[in-house]
Amino acid sequence: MRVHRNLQRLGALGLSLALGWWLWQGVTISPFQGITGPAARYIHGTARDTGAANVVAAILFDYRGFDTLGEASVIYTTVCGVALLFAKRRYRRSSHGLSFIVKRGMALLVPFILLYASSIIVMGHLSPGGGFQGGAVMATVTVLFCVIYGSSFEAARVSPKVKETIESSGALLFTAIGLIGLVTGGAFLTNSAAGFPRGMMGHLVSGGTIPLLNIAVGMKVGAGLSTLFYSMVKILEDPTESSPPEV
Amino acid sequence: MNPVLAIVAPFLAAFTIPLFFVFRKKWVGTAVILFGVLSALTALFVAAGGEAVTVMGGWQPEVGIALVVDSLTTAFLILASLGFSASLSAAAETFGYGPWRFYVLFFLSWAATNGIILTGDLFNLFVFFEIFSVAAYLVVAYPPRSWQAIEAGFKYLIFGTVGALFLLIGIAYAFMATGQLNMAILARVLPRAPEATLSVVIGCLVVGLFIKSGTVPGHFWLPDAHSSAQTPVSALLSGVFVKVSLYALIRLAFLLFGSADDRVFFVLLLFGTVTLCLGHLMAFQQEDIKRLLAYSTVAQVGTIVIAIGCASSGGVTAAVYHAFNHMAAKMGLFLVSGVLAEDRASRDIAQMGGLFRHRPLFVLAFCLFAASIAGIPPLNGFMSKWFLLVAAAERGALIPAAAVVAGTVLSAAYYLRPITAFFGPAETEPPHHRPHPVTGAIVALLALLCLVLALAPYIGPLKEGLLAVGRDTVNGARYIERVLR
Amino acid sequence: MSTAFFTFLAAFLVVTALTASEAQDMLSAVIALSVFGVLMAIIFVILQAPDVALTQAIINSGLVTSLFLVAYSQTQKRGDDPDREDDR
Amino acid sequence: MTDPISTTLTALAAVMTVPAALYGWNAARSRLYRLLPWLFLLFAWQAITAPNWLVFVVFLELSSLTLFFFVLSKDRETAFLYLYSQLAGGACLLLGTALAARGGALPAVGAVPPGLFPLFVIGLGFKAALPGLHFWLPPTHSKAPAEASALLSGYAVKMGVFGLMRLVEAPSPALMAAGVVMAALGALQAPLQRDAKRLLAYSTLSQLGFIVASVATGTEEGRKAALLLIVAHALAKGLLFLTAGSLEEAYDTRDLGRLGPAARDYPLLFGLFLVASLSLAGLPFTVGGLAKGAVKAALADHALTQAVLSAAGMGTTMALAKMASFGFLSSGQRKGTGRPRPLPPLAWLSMALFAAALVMASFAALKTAGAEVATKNVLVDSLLLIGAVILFVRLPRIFRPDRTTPDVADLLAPAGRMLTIPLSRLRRLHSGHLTFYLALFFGATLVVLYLLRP
Amino acid sequence: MLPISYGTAIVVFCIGLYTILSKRNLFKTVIGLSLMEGGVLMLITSSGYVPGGVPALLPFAGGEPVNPLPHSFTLTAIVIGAADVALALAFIIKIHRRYGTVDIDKIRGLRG
Repeated sequence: MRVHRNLQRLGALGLSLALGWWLWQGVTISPFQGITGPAARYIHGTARDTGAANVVAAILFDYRGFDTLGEASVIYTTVCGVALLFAKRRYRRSSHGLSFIVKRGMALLVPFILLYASSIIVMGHLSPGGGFQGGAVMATVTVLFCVIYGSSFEAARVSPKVKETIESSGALLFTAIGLIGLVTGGAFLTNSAAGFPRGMMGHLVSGGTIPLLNIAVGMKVGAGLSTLFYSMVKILEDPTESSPPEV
Repeated sequence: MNPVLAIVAPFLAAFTIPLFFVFRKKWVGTAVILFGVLSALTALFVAAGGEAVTVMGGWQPEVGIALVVDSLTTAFLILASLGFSASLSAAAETFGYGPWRFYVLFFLSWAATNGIILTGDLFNLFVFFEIFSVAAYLVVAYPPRSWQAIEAGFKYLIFGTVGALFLLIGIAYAFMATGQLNMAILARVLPRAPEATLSVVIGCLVVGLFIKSGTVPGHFWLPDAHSSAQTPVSALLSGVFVKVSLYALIRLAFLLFGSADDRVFFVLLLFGTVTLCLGHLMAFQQEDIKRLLAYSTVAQVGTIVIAIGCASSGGVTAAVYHAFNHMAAKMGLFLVSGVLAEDRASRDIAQMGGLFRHRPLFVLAFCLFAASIAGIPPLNGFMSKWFLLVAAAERGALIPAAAVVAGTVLSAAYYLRPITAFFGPAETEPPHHRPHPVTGAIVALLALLCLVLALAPYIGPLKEGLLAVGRDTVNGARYIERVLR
Repeated sequence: MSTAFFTFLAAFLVVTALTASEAQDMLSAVIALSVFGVLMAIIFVILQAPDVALTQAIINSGLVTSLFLVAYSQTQKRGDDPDREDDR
Repeated sequence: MTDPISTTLTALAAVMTVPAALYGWNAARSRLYRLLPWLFLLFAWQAITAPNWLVFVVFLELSSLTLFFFVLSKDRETAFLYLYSQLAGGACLLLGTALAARGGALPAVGAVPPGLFPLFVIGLGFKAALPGLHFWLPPTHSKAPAEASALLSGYAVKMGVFGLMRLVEAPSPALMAAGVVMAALGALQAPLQRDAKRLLAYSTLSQLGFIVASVATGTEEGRKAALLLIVAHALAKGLLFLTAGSLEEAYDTRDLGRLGPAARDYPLLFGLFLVASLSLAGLPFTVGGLAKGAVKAALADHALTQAVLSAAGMGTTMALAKMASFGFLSSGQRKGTGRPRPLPPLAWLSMALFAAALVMASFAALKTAGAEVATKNVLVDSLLLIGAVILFVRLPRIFRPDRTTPDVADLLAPAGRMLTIPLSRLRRLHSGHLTFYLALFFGATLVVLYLLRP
Repeated sequence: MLPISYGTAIVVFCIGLYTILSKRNLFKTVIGLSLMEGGVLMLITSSGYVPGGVPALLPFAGGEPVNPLPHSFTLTAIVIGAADVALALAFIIKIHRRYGTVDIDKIRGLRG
């Protein structure tokens, strides 16, 4: 059996080295002669087209907004799927959570985390950040709830039905914004052409639909990841308290 | 009708069903059916709309994401909407509307399928493939109680993720070499990329698509997934999901690889033949009827890959025609075997005796579908095999053509085993006899579709449509010119 | 950023990846993976990609690691399994 | 495409199917079963008058399918063996047609690019039971219902020969050798058979050898002789199978050892049997004799082939003599089957039709052949005939109906077992190990990348 | 700078691949997947790197901005990778409840 294991390891090593060598062969490192292709248009056109300061956010939410819709739906699918996998009623058990000091400390900290998360979302088009990052930070709040106070408290504090609603309405908001562009004659997800105010670059209210899309994705990702964590963690602790509503 | 609606309609469905569950629980059923009809109609309208190019956000094709509708897209949109509506009605009957999350996943996979078929941008193709795969893993693992479904879903996930990684590497290298991502522009720019990068791009994309479609190196997950899933789901997997990956293979093969490197088609022929032989030989030894059908799907995937590998308009016509035939016949086979296995409360062929007296129409439908897939002359399977043989002869691919023809004999052999069991004597009376009106109706419609497809070479518009698909796909220049105009 | 520092970071990244893959005890492998995530975030900063660094830091070294730990603790418990007795 | 060959075969199809349908009329359990002969007739007609090879292959396979359902009603294993062999033949033909259609137009039923000749011959070989590919013929004929065997050996096999006729333009020694081997093989196996229908099946094989040999000459005269022999053999063998079927129905057995004095119970049946077997054996002035004479004339410059064919002719006569003596004349110990069951009137009608057709064919052939051809080697033929009968009488030990001889079909079982070894190894390959699957996958990836290397 | 980042990306990818192929614990497979994902992320991001570039925030104070397009792909790829890993972990929990083990060689219920 031992020989077989070593043989397997050697084979695996050989395979990965061969693949690595072949990938390394394919790498093209040409001396830099300026950015070509669509990226040049994004760099020079963002201020004029979208009014957003963060070019990556402009690409994500305006030029290639359709990718982001797809992207947020991947999380939506995963969340819905995992909730489906752990949908059994008998799964609900919740622990007491950690010691008192930690709970009290956490109570102080929550508003600041939420503030930080919403700032990332709303300022997405000005500074690095956006819907995904802000939503993920927001989800950490519920993760901390689960760990520190126990999943039943977390479910009582933010009921799964509310999370479900936030997530779905965030997704609908995103699609609705896209359809507005379609309704006003342009294409799906048009930004400034559909009459969204581009505003002054650098100001909070600028960049047309980008902040709105950020918020939609923030809702979607935030609620989604917290439902994901909740459904995976709720079968962890031992059964003591009453069982929160079934998701 | 703007092509993007074909993608947005199922997305809307998927996003609103949870809201219905939360606020109006009793409307979930009607909502699911209404959304199903809406999505199917939208897809068919977009397909009927004919050639169109629309870019998201109103930008030029190079800047934004382009959705392109040409004859190949129309064909696969029709195939997808037929497959999904059949599977949705079968699922509505077997599962009821209790598990609403299943329907959310169902509509997400529908949106992703339409997305893959319509998109003209490589990275967008990867994103939609990802939604499509994640929804597929979860739909396969649907009843979390049954361990087969969970294990099949897990293996499908690991293989699918490795496939997605290869796709991502291919896209990364293509971007690194050219800086472009729109398929039309890439088709023009890619051949100028350095030789080594080109081989990485094409190699990774081909291998990634091999996994997604279930061709030989990446076929290990397919039999487990298609046989462990519930009946409507396995019908959906075999009928539609496999075809979507083959659509991506056709589109990329003729747009990107064709111009860049002709050896790709030799690779497709080689692995198509190996898949075909392995599929038939493994199906020959199966005891479980659903695993037999799953391995038969692997064999038919091999047939379609050989058709693509023929690198000619005739080859593509054969591939699309065979995709339709296989969808119609295999979905019927899975639905019927699901009902029969449920009656017998076991999937073992040996214990499925005497079902002909029990459900005569279903068994006759099974025979029709089996004869069609095996390629018995008058039916549609034979027609598409003939198109394929002519295309293969055109390219001089003797061994694949011989394999396809030998496959006919072998598939006739292993399809006869369950059929003889059905007509054989029954030791015990089948325990259940739950009425399946909707599934029966769907099976009848699929049988009708089979017969219509059998006459396709003689029906003017159908034959003309299929030949047009072949011509348009092969000449990539027309696609590029229309997108970049 | 001098290339020497970048090479050091790259080397450290590779070492972390090796520990994540070779560690016998699963907990140390998961922690190594989390360190891998943080190092990736730093490298993204060096590569002038702040957005990506932020996302990498939060998602890969934050949430994914917590999910790993949840899954790891699930598989340690041998408790009674509501799932086992009723699967077909 | 109408020419003398296809018109004759179309007429022959009709003449064969009507009595066969009548014979099976009352035995049929379901309406569908009664439809089968007419379906077979329709497909046969379409195949014979097919404009190109594709239509020919399609309808050839459909006719095999109808016969499959015939055999299926009696015995499932043999039916599958028959179906797989016919599908394999159809597959080779389909592949050949596709390759021949490479230019664009579908190839007409006729000559084929030389490279594809062997593929077409193998494809047709499955249908026309060329040596090595004939493993399905004896079991199928013996287990099929009487009217199906009549159609099978009377007509279905001839469609394969029809294909060969169209295919062979120039003389091909290989096909000649195949024909000779078939004739010899059939003649050797037939007299040693225990089962009456199997005996007739092997005699069909040997007669086919005659036909293939005469087709292989590639001359117009050879084809005309083959056509005549096809008609003669079809009618005679049809009647013989019906009589054997009636014997089986009456005495519930096909085993020559247990068949009793049928001549005494059914003198008329014995009369019909005599008519058919004499024509088959090649009695001068019968259509069989004339046909055999024509074939020998066509093979004028192949002395060795003529000699072997004559010997094979004697073998056939001995086989028929054996069937006559053990089936009809011998006292034979019938194990308690009481009075043999009376045969349904329809059976007599169909057999009478066959006999009438045979007699008319003889007169027609006599008229066309003319006096001097008919009497050319009457002496030689009759001598051969009588010699065969004497041989049969003098060597009773060889022809005892209590052992069966090995044949190609026995090779199938061990071949099947050998094939399952690689299959089960392939199945062990799918062992469920995810890491093993991934390793195989990455290995195959490296193969793909090697194939696409810069 | 660039060759080093490409090299590291590919080495990390190979380590991930090696882990998947040689380890028998399901967690190690998922860790391997995550490592391969990390390798690809680094590959994409470094393909957009401009030596001496400035982050792609609009008032490009420094000068030549870095190519922002790969950053959006990497961002999407990170979230997709996270979704895959999360799903894989969920499956592992379910598999463990059924098989009672996480050894990949024992999870061979579906064969043939």
